[in-house]
Amino acid sequence: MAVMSYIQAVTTALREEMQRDDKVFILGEDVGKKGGVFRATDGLYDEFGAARVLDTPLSESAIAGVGIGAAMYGLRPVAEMQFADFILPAFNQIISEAAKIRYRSNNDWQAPITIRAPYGGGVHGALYHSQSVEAMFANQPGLKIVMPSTPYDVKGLLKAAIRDNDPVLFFEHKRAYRLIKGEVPSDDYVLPIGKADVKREGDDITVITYGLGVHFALQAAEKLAEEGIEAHILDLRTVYPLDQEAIIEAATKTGKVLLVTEDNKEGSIIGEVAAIIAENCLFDLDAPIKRLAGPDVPAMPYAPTMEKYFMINPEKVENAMRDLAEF
Amino acid sequence: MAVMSYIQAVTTALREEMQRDDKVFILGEDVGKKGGVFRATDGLYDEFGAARVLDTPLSESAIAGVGIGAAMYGLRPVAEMQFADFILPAFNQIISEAAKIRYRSNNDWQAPITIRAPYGGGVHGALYHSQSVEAMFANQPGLKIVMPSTPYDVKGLLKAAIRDNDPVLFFEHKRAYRLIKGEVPSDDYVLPIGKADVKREGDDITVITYGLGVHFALQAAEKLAEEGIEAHILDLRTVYPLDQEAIIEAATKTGKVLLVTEDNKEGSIIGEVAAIIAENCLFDLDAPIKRLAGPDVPAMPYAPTMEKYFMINPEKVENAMRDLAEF
Amino acid sequence: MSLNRHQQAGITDEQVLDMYKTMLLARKIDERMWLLNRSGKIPFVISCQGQEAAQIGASFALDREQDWTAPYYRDLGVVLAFGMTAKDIMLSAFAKAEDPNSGGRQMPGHFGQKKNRILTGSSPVTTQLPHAVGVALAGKMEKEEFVSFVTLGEGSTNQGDFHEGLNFAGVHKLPVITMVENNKYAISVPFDRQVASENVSIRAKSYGMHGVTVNGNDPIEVYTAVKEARERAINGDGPSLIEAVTYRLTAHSSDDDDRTYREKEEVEEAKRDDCILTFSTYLKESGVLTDEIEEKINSEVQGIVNEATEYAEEAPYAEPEHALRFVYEEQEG
Amino acid sequence: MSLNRHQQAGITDEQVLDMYKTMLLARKIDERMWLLNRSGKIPFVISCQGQEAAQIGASFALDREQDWTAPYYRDLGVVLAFGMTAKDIMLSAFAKAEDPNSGGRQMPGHFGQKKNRILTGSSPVTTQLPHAVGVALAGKMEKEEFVSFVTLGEGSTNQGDFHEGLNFAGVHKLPVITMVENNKYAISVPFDRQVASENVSIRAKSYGMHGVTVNGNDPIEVYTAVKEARERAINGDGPSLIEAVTYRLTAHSSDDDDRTYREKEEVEEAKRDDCILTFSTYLKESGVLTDEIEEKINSEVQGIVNEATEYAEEAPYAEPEHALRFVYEEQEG
Ligand SMILES: Cc1ncc(C[n+]2csc(CCOP(=O)(O)OP(=O)(O)O)c2C)c(N)n1
Ligand SMILES: Cc1ncc(C[n+]2csc(CCOP(=O)(O)OP(=O)(O)O)c2C)c(N)n1
Ligand SMILES: [Mg+2]
Ligand SMILES: [Mg+2]
Repeated sequence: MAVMSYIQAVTTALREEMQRDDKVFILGEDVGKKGGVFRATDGLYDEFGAARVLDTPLSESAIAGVGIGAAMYGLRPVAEMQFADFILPAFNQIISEAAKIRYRSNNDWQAPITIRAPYGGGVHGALYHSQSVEAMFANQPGLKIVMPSTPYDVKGLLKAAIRDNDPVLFFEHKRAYRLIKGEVPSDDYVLPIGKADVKREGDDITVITYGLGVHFALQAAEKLAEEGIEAHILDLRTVYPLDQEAIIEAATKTGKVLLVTEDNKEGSIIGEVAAIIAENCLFDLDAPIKRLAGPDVPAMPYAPTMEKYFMINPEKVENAMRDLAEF
Repeated sequence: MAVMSYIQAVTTALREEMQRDDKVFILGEDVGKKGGVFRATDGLYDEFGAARVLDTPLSESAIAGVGIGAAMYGLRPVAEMQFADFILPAFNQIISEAAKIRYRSNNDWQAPITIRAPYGGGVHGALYHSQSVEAMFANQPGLKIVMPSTPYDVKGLLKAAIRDNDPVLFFEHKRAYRLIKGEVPSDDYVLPIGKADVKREGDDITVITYGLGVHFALQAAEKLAEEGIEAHILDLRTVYPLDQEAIIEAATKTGKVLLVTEDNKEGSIIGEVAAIIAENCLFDLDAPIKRLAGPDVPAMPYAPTMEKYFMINPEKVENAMRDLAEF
Repeated sequence: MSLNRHQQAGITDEQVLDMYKTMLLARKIDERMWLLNRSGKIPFVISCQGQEAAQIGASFALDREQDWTAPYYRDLGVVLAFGMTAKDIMLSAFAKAEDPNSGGRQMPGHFGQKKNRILTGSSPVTTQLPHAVGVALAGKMEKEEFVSFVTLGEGSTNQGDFHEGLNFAGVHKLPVITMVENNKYAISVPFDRQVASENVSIRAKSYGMHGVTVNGNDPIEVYTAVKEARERAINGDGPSLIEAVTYRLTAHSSDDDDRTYREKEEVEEAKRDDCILTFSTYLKESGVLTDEIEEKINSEVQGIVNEATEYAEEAPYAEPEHALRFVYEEQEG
Repeated sequence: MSLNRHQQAGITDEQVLDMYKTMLLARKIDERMWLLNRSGKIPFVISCQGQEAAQIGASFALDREQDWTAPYYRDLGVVLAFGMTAKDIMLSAFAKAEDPNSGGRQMPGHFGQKKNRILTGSSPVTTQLPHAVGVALAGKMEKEEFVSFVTLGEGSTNQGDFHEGLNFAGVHKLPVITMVENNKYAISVPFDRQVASENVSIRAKSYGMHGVTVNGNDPIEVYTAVKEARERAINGDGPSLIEAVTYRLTAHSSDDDDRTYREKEEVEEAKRDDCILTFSTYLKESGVLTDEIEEKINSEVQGIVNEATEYAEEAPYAEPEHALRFVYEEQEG
């Protein structure tokens, strides 16, 4: 089994899907000759040509809208938004169109488009190259939102997204791109969209998170284990629609729940996670449902002092976990 | 004190603010000669002229963006989106621009724009003329989202929104427009944005809701009172940022909480309300935090059978309240 | 003997009668829907009236067995030409379960039917334009020989999606034909407060594409323009933008009262140019339409509309719980 | 004696030297930022290099005491001309608390300064265009005599906001000047895969406005075009779209490697037309710039850049908790 980086897993999944199915094609800004600003599509232009790795004009609503049209026709577009922050001009196409096409046509049509975008902070990206945008989309039935944490999950989930017959938003943590490495089987596997994944077993406290937060929690858990505190860590993987069963099971297991996101707090994904727990297994809880998130400010500032203040990190997660364990 | 309809309160607030401050102006589609498709700006074109009641081209991103520019200059634009559903093409301008202008300029600039839009269902509006869109915006610090339930609140809050130095989304329930009537003082009052309002005192159960849901809950409460169940009803009024203090107080008061929205459930505003309660006063609860919401389907269908199935109503609210009281 | 106008355009007598009949069917269905609305039987109508010539003229210039279309809410004429039936339309007007457009989920005018390659549409205007471009892109990638035909109103040309979609089509020289049905109003806002350019077709220059303005009251003129655009597209000469100048003979929709913003005289004048009248006059003058044929067509259309209305009115609504279906693909159980 | 080119354009010798000096200052600040980036002192640079002539030529044609501007990230030249200082820029490059653009919250190139009427900018491209239109609308409503000046790259003209904003300006004949700095690339994507029209200025026709393409390497040609556009705007003749053809002499940003998508030769050739060189040659030929003056300007600029750099490097960052401030208006306590 090869060890590869998070971004290599992205490229691998794309390549394998394009080899497997000639209906799969990529479109986006600078995805062709340049291979993407993060080089996620590196080498694909050479391998598959300009038509299947299509450099589009600088217009996100067209990228989404043209992709949706091609998907309705029967192709399998994988659209790249250069940064998750720049998906917003395509918001109407994604919410009013992609998410509603099956429903509004009473199952006559479908729009199997995958939209990839790098999100997340801690990369000196400032306000508009650091945002977590999932919460804005996570109230829209018809959409699925996948946010993988490991190279293994990236490959299996991106393949699943491309093969899915419904629109999938696939958000990749840009700091994870080169930071996170892991073993990735070379065979053609898919992982189920909609299912959370237990990344660590433990009996004392439950941490529910996703993306880079999973790694922070895992690191913190190792430290806490030395103090005798065993954390159970659930990686949501799909943040919409949520895997309610897995959430309830994980919360019930320890009775003490910490929810972690790097998004700002109010209205983030983890609010819904808390609500699911509070609605379904309130009496199994031994502590308030705690949340660790960014502060409620518009986005992450550029200056290192303020960026660090905003961004979650292993230390902040560790402290929150310890506080909860000691509750 | 005059009795007026919800929409008359909108028009009254607009007229009074335009009379008070000549920097206030209206822009939107069909707001001029026609007076708006719901007639919210009825008579204002005749009174204030075409320049201050500006019919714009059919382009929501320009309506928002031009409004933001005028607001940065120092005017007080009140933009109308014809239906809340059609605010989405302006999403990028609202989230990337309006919400972040003060923060990103370190307080050098501000964008005091008010964006009004009719939302909500139960009017045979089908998928795209019935939606609740607040959850998509309710994760964006810098924005305020006001959703009034009564004519009295409409007038006081719309005036407050127009005078506010930050961008405010002002969502008006289109079914309330003519259905809901109430007393409205003729004097020039404003109500505080960011504060929830107790609409009914009671000791047995707490209902937290907003918009039309408030009326459904009030109606249901009268029925339940006959059975000896007294409901405490909190009207959120501002759904972002939430009035945490009022929420905690209301939840603590009875220990049994029902949250009601007509939006679909997962990822809606009331998830965050549940999370606030679960984080702050979990041990004061005597029952799981219950939620009554629309089903998780893309939007409200047109056919009366399915529309009715989707839409909350007094009966559904009553049943949910009774179930909770009996818990 | 010199050829008459439709023959010059390459349209046979039979086809031209078929065009007329389809226009009339669209008109009569539309009129019936207003009656049903005014008598409280259906909650909403949005009309094609005044735009039938443009819609039918264009559709008949396409290959209705191969080409794809992304119509807008007024395009009753287009969808009828593409194979939708009066019954389908009435089922949609009554929001009945059997409605092929949406199973009664969407308002009338929100067309969609996969078997006839009619893309499913929504309410926010102009979103369909990039979709049509996407279909054209797919066709080009798959080396299929068809064009993608998309329509919208002139007000809707001011949406960002118009610009982004057409620029994409222009850069990649895609086989897509965009027809703007310029009916001079976007609800209450007249052309000169809406569109900054002198006309709509000049906007083609922004996208390096062929552009032309035609009389949308004349189905033959529209036919000719679309035919040419289709040939260009098939020959790899790229997309076209066609502006068909028409007039909206009704209020914007059953919820609108147009007397608040336009003069009665203006509407009256436009009604004198009503394409149904002018086309039937032309057909009579050119000898294709006799009183006898006209009567036959009228009664046939009448019968179709009656039957469709009765059927749809009787048809059942979807079950309430059907609202839960088809959010995502459902696995066969 | 016949007038030389700048005199013909109504520019005095003093002004023309001021233009040159401002161009040079922009260039030297920019070059310094690259050095600081490559030595690890600042995380990011995005350049004006190659576009100074367009930026300064345009700015000098405006009333820099009255007019408003909504610059894009490359417009170092514009903001310097509008009153921002080298120190301000360096404070922003180092993300220091005193940075007037954002207090170190935004990346460099995200300009904004209320006292100089420079609207605050963001990263998503083209959003500033409707803002500038809004300022022009406000000016017209308030009967103030100024224009609003907005810039963007040619790739950014494909965003919906370009279309929606300019159509709005065209319909309402607003005093706004849009200058597109066409540097032939949008990151890696060249003009012909990006913009479907033959050039950018032809898009003016879509908005019923005046449009012109000028040589963006020539500050005098740009000056003349913007001067004329300003007069039109002030006279109530509406908005203009000016395309200044330039070349991006650097990579897209410090994160980009342009060798993967464009030929070295192409860049070398463009460097021979570098506007700083060609303009200084012109100034020498016309006798305005002597060796002596040049030396003086060079050392002055050098001094300014050094001082600004030192100051900014030493200046403190905002406190971590400052991240919490100014989300909403704060009430004086
Ligand atoms: C994005 C969006 N904004 C607003 C509306 C409301 N609306 C429906 S039709 C219409 C006018 C459309 O005018 P035009 O494009 O000229 O088409 P017409 O109705 O005249 O055929 C408006 C404003 C909408 N459907 N979508
Ligand atoms: C909405 C949006 N999408 C994508 C980006 C990423 N991006 C930054 S600059 C750029 C290219 C801009 O090209 P152009 O408009 O020609 O300006 P130039 O950089 O060449 O001056 C892109 C794609 C962005 N900033 N905003
Ligand atoms: Mg129209
Ligand atoms: Mg460029």
